[in-house]
Amino acid sequence: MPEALAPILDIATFIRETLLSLFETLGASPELANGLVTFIGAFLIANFVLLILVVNIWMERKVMARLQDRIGPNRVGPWGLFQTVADLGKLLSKEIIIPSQADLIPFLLAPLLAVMSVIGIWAVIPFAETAIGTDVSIGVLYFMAVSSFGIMAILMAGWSSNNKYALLGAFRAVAMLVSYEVPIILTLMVPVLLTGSMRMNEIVMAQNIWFIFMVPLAGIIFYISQVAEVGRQPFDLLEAESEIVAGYHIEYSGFAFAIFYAAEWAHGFAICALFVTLFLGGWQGPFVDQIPTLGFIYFLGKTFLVYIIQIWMRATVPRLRIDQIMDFCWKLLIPVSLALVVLIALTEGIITTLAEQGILTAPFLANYFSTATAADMLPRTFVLLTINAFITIVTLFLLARRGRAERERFEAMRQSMAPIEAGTD
Amino acid sequence: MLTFSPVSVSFFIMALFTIGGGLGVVTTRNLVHAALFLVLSLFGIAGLYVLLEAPYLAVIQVLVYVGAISILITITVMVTRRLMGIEETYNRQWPIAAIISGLLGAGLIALVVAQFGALTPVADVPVDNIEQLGRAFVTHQGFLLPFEVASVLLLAAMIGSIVISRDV
Amino acid sequence: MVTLEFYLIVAAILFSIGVYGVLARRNAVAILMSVELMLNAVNLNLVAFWRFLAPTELNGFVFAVFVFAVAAAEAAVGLALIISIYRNRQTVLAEQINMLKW
Amino acid sequence: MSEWTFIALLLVTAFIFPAIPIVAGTLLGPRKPNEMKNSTYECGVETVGDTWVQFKVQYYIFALVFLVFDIELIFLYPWAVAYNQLPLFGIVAGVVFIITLAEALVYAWRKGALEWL
Repeated sequence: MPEALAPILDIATFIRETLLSLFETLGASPELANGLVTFIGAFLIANFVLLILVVNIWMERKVMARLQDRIGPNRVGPWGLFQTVADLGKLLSKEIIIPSQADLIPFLLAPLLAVMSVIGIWAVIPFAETAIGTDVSIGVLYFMAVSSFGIMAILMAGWSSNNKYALLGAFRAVAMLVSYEVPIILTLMVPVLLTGSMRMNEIVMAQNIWFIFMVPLAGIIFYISQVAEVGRQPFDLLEAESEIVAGYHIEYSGFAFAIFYAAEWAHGFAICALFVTLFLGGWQGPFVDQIPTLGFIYFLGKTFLVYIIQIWMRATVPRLRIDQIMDFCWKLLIPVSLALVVLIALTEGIITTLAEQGILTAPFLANYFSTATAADMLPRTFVLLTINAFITIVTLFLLARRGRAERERFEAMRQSMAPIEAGTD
Repeated sequence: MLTFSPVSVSFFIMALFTIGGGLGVVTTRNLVHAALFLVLSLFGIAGLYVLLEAPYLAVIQVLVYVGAISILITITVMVTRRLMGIEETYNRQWPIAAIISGLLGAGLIALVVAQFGALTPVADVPVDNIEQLGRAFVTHQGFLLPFEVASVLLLAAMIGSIVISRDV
Repeated sequence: MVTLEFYLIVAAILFSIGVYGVLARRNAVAILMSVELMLNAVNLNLVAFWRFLAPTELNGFVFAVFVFAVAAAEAAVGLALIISIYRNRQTVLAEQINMLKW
Repeated sequence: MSEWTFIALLLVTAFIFPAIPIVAGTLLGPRKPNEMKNSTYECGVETVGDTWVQFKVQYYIFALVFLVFDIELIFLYPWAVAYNQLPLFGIVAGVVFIITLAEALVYAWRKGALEWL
């Protein structure tokens, strides 16, 4: 690698080192310089999350409009790009109404907690090999922990508004979010099983074959559950306008409302980043080991692509009823993910034991768990895909049988009702 | 002894969260506020776990307490809400309780200071701590029996509480 | 450097706060919250001892992990009991729950 | 430890960032309270007392099952990290753990505790 190109090839390391040496020449002790650089990093990430929101909201409105055969915002700035900024300006100038019976401190604390829980997620997401906020050893669990503050925020908001609709909305939201956390816990275990580490960067580095191609079922369940966790369509009954007006943030106005809104949108983008990191190879892509800066492009490109899928889902799938949402989680996603984890563990345990005993002898079984190259991962991919296919087929078969039984029950009911209906006419 | 450093400053902030939250739990009259103070206190403890170089426990503390138990408590408060007035929350023996717990606290602190003066860590925490933990959970020499018993305990707890809370 | 005694002092204070809450509060949910505080104080103690006295061994760490499981089970059953009592007796005040049978 | 400095700084920043416009909004923004505006929004009808809606136990049961799975995670994630080096016995031990908890799920399902009524 030519020396002169180094800053461009690995821009994150370059900036960090430059800043470090700058602070040290200014007379800061190494610890202080390190602390300052850490602070700048944190500040940059927080800003990134809030700034990309402008793009996100604009993109969402544009894509939605195209899907519905409209043009979308096109007045403020080129292609309506500054529409969100204008909206923000408007919201800033509005009054923050505090209902007279509200519980003031939780009422104002709730939106802050909601934003904190979302921005906190980004601390462990690797943008490129060298550009990760912090690679804690328990990264995967860390983001689960941080997002649990979001649930707390919703409860606080619903309770402190002193409004029946808000409380009802908050409780529905909590029941739903808590339920969908279970499949997330279970499917998140699959990348950890495959990698043998909870560090985000190691999970990315292990994906010479993207995990979505090894365990598609886990990836899909993870994504669906995360979309539910954000409360986006089709899982948006947290704010079902026709039933509970606006859900837990009904009493919020002005910028306090804008912050809730921002938290929801930022969460929607954050889960795309998570999904990309855990299942779509994160910053992995061609030539990325020579030019780490490319990682940014791959990562953001994939994330925006996944985000578009999310918008697409929003535009096409109708809202579910709460009992359907609960049934979908508890009676489909959780059993399937449990079966997936159990089957993967059992099958791989048996295969590796047989290989150790010398009963199964194939050259590739020697380093079955290796993730060093794509070729090393092929046998494992084959095994895992077989398991996935098996579970999918069994699930579809059971669903079909269930559906047939339901239909027959319904038909029988209609048959027995028929004479009564005829009589009343 | 205590010197001024980022670690000691964050220790004091977290200790403040913990103890302040704890005081809030036992003194506030509003039960939902008490639950929120509980969250603050337990979050402070999570911070202390980080300072004790047990980030795994810290994360679990947040997940289990902030994410699950405090929600369970809040839901219970809401479900049993009708009689939950703002009126007095202490029983008649609160002065005695204050004296007893004050004495207990003073005794414990005296004991701690006398017995475990300025101890510093004897070694560093191994890097592959969690991996060791995972291996220890499933080996005979390790904690296989407690591990499986824990799952039975959780099963029993869940079945028990479903039965108890659902009976009409 | 923060030495062991500071952690232990924090734990001791938290534990006595919990004791006070258990003795002085009337509401069963509040009592349960105080018990939760006491459990956490003990757990903090365990982790502090583990970190300062035997960080290379797993025992203290594992003990703390199991305390989590037990605390969760306790909270689940305890709150379920409170809900059940509330449905049967319409009260959650500890001194009114004094019959052994109803 | 330094990796947690970053997280602490990020969380504090994330907390302060939205706090600034809220404080600015309450101080600088328009502030014309009136009784009607500050009343609770209940489709025009005045709220009586606190929001003392009685909630169903169903909410509690969902949170309860979630709690059990949350605890499961404490034990299973270390197992998953060590998974690559475990003998068959160790893997089966973990699977037994999962199946024991799946029984809890089956019980709740059979008892109808997972139905949303």
